[in-house]
Amino acid sequence: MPERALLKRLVRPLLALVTIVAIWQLVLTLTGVPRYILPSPMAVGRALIDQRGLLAHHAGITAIEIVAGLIGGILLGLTTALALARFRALRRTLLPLLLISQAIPLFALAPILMLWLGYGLGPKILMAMVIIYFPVASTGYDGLRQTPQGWLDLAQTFGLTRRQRLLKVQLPAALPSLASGLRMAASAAPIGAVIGEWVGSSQGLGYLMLNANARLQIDLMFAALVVLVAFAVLLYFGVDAALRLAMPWHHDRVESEP
Amino acid sequence: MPERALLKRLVRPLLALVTIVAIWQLVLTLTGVPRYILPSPMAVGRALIDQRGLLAHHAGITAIEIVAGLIGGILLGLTTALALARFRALRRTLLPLLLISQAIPLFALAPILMLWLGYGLGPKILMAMVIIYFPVASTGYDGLRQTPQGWLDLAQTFGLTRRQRLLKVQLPAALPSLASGLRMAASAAPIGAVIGEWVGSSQGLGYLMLNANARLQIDLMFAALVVLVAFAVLLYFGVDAALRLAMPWHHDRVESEP
Amino acid sequence: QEADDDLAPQMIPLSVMLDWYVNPVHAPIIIAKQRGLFEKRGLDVDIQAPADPSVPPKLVAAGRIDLAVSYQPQLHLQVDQGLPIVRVGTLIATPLNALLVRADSGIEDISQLKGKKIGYSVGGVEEVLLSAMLEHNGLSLDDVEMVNVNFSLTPALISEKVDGVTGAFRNFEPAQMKQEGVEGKAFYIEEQGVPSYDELIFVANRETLDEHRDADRRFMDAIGEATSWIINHPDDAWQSFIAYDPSLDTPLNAAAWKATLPRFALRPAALDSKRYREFEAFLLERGQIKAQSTISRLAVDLNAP
Amino acid sequence: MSPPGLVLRHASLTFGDRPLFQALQARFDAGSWTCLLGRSGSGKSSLLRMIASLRLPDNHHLDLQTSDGIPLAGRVAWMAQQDLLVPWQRVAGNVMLSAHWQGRPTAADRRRAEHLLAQVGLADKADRWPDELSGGQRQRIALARTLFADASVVLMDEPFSAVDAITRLELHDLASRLLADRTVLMVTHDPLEALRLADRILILQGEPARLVSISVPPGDRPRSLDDSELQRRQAELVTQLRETDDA
Amino acid sequence: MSPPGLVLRHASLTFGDRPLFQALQARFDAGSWTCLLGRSGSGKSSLLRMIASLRLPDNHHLDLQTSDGIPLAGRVAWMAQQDLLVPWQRVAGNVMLSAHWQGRPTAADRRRAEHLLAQVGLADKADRWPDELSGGQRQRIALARTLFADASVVLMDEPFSAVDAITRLELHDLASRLLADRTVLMVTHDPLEALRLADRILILQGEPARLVSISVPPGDRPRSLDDSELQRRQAELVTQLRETDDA
Ligand SMILES: Nc1ncnc2c1ncn2[C@@H]1O[C@H](COP(=O)(O)OP(=O)(O)OP(=O)(O)O)[C@@H](O)[C@H]1O
Ligand SMILES: Nc1ncnc2c1ncn2[C@@H]1O[C@H](COP(=O)(O)OP(=O)(O)OP(=O)(O)O)[C@@H](O)[C@H]1O
Ligand SMILES: [Mg+2]
Ligand SMILES: [Mg+2]
Repeated sequence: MPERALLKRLVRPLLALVTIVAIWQLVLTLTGVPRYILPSPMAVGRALIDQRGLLAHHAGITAIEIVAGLIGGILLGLTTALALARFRALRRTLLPLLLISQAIPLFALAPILMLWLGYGLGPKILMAMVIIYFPVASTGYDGLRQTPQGWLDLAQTFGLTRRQRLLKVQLPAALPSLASGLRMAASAAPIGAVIGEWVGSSQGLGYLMLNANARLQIDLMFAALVVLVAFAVLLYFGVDAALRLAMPWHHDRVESEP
Repeated sequence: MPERALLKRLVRPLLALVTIVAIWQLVLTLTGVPRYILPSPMAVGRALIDQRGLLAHHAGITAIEIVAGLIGGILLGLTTALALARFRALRRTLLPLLLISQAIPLFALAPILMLWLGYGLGPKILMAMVIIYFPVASTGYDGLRQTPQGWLDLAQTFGLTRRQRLLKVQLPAALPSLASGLRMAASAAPIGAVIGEWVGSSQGLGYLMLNANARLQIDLMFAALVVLVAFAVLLYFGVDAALRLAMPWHHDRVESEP
Repeated sequence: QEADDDLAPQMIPLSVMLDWYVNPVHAPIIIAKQRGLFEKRGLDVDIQAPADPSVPPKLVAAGRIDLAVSYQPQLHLQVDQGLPIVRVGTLIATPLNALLVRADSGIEDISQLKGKKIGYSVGGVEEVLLSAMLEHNGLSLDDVEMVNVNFSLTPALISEKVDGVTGAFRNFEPAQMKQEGVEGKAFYIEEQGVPSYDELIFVANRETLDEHRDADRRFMDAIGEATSWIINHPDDAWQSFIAYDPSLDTPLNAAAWKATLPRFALRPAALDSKRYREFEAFLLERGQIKAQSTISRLAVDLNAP
Repeated sequence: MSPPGLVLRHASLTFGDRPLFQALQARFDAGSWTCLLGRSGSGKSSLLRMIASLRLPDNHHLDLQTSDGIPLAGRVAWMAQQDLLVPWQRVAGNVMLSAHWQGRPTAADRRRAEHLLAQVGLADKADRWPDELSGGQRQRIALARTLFADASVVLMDEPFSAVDAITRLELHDLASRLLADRTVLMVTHDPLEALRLADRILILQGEPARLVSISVPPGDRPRSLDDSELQRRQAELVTQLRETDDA
Repeated sequence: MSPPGLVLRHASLTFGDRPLFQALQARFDAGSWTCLLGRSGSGKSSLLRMIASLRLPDNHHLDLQTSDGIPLAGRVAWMAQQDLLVPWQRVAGNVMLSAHWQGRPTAADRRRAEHLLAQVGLADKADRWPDELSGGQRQRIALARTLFADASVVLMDEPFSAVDAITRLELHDLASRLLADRTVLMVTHDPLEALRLADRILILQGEPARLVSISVPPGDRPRSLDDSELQRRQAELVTQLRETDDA
């Protein structure tokens, strides 16, 4: 990309940032929310700078959890989608299970997880995985079962096995739909890790937030929140860019319009 | 649908139910999880029957929140998707905002919400909406921007306005993708309402669960959980059926295979 | 109809938020409501329960609710952070906080916790309290591993995922452990180098205190009367308590009820300013607060002249 | 409302660094029927898209003048090489798609759609979904949709390529009748078809391509197949198509 | 490996309550080229799908026997009426799609794909994405993909409908050459094409449809266009198509 275009791409996100901060400040000014409930952007900015060491340390831990959870969740979600698409018998049995996994509030599982997995990185990664898992499995499955009939016919005349058909035909055809789920998963991953940290932990952004909240260090809590949000936004756009690279043939039609 | 087919459709979900209960009991027997962490299906069944009045009362409240949140979230998500697809300038500004709304742990917002909305149904419905909102907006937007070029061209020669094009061409073309998001939203709605109840409430299944958990009435907590999960599963299949009715032209190709 | 019209203008609405879901520590409030002690004093009290104990003081500070149940250690931090709240009454006049271990763990002394895992719930000052206890026993925070177990103190301890938990309530968690067949051993924190304090207090908004002083006074009056009645008629009080919400009727609550009775403040409005001074000094010394507040900013005696 | 004639000037189109055509000129008389022939990939469809001012990637330029000076927008019906049926409308709905998309079809619209369906021989399919149709049936729906638009300038890209010889002749009659006084530009690969229907035949050929004009037999269109002149010209046209290609 | 002949018996197909054909019989000799004609919607594509044992909705039945007694599965190449190019493979990848889908294309596969691309006149498009191609170019890729499969029984559904007359003649030569000793069944709407290429012409017509056999000119295929016999028969065939239709 030429430098000008890159610059142009950066302008709007920056604009978005400014807008958000402006809205934030406006809300403060208009509603007069006390600062121990919603601190000013300034105060949070100061906390970000003053406590950067602390934040960086905890952010690092959370980042590891997010990445591991993302990889695990995507792999697991994709496997589920493939299994659902491949084995008819699984569908009506596994699908409800999958739904149940989503409908159970994580706090209810927390003690069980803690019991089995202890307090290491394990349960946090697992939580992030559970959160990421569903959009990937769901959109993946939806994509896999909507392969245009013509390609399936072609696969049949080529004598493909069901497995080949699944991996070589249905999977690439499902990519646009799956991409939708992956983008969603990426933006949900950070919150998954944080929820995992609430289950029990001694480090990570989630831990930091809970602690800061309990000690009424609301500035610090919001600073941690800002880092978390930055993770989510970066991940979303990172995954989006990766998907564009992975699907060079795929154009957003309306997007590229003059 | 002939009765036989209906019966056949019911067999597998029942099988799934039995499987789940069996796995549950197996986990208990094998790992020896103490009953204050994971009660037996039997105990939960008893709680379901003994406390049916209590459960029904709280479930009723939660059901109202879910339905209101679902309607609100879908409308809002759809509106966002349409706005994003319609106004180019919005994209890079609104999209990060949308992402941020997803990345903020709700507990951080809880005091703010309570401050503004009090303890009524409002904040719970809002929470359910926030949870439902994102999959709808995200998949809707993804679908809207992938309209095949040919139809857009046709729309142009028909002299459609951008608005007509959006509503008459892009929207129906986005339905399969949107359906994916709606299914996801449906299964996430109950948890949204429950999280809303954690923000502060004195009724609803979420309140009941936390309350029961705080008192170590784990049987009751799991009974509430079962009701919640049933909501999610029913909603998913309900929305799935509704979508099939709304898209009579849309077939799951691989699904209906022999 | 007429009676209503006569009565209505005299009733003062008062919203009270508990620190957590209703449990036996809230007995005086519940009983006062059940026995009509608030109405008798012209108060129309609305009781709410949050899911997060850190929220009620904030809502009091923001003027959203009138009274909140909170904790003395938190009060110091909150006032230090500039929240305009002040203690107006006491519900439980001793610490409930305790360091719990399994009785069968062989730990007889806090110094034996060296190298062990200690779970805590997010309270805000747990670390300071623990560090004071450890230092009292010749250890420091670095000698133990702290784990935030958030929702589940008892399960973490029973399942031996941690060796001890702090932030447990001595009236509740041991009973809970016993119910699950595990005997617990409690180290009482005021015996381990932490100054004594009021565990549960009522806080009000300092800036609007004068307007509400009268109502708050009547409220504390009702709490006092309810407490006396509970002490005098513990069994009737239990029946009245579970009548408030039948789901409160559990063996665990019954056990906790007994353990809680002796800890209610018999003179809820009375203020022991020494406690607040000492605890303030304790926190200041440990760097938990930035500056010392005058007692009048922290706590008031509603009945003082 | 009489149809406009069109004058094309300076038409140029480049994909990547390969110019398809440059400085192309053409004039389409008002109410005339022009058939456009040319090798596969020579740029016929692209030229139609340019006239319809549809999106094209890369560089393209066109000066388009109408004989009445009024812009073309809103007066053009375009039938693409693909049928472009929408799956969420039934067959009748696809025929009156412009009415559906611009608002709500009126009773008159419905009647007209049904009439057109009958004329393309698909009256009994009105309530079917498009994916229950054969390829030729889909193409006829697309034709009916184009005729439904009742535009004064009609651009058609291989409109009869998927139907059998007999149906094709019937559709020639139908189109000739319904588009009698419209300005029509139609891409086709069938020389006989071009000779039957056209007032003028243009061949797009060469690199970069030029437009070569070919004379047509006399007589009213659609010309009869039995016309021996037609048969003779067909062989000639094929030779012409081939010759200029080799040149 | 010599190609099998096919014998069809009791072929029947019903959509809804309307039978398209019932108790249809046909035999396709080993190594022969059969062209199938018929009105749009008469069931030609469906018949091809049945022979390829592809999914069809509603009721259908077919007894299919091969002359060598070995099942047909794995020996059939099928070219659909739509090009069915996959967007995630470049042009060359689409040509050797069977190799991609069955595993990994070998160097030999690549060479063969490139060779075929050159033969259909698209050597320079090997690295393009399919959506950068014109309609006729896409159809030629689909043809190349079908030829790549090198199957002994080849089913083609209007394989040349989107290319110009000259390219079409070239492709006739190419297909005749490459499919010389295969059993070919090809649907077409162009009588001349059928007369050039077929050993046997079948017309699917009537309600429910029967298969009417038509004689072909003598001589080796592809027969020359200049063959006056061909011209004569074309007119005859068109009349035949029309007549039996009216009957
Ligand atoms: N899925 C379907 N459901 C219902 N009817 C169908 C379906 N598919 C095809 N048909 C009907 O079957 C008939 C035959 O279709 P088929 O595609 O075999 O025709 P064809 O001879 O190939 O026509 P064409 O020359 O137009 O391609 C058509 O009338 C069509 O409407
Ligand atoms: N999006 C694109 N990107 C790059 N090249 C393109 C694109 N679209 C078309 N082309 C090229 O432009 C040329 C002309 O395409 P066009 O569709 O106009 O041909 P055509 O004359 O209609 O051919 P046909 O008779 O096969 O339909 C082709 O060589 C094609 O490869
Ligand atoms: Mg074209
Ligand atoms: Mg067909």
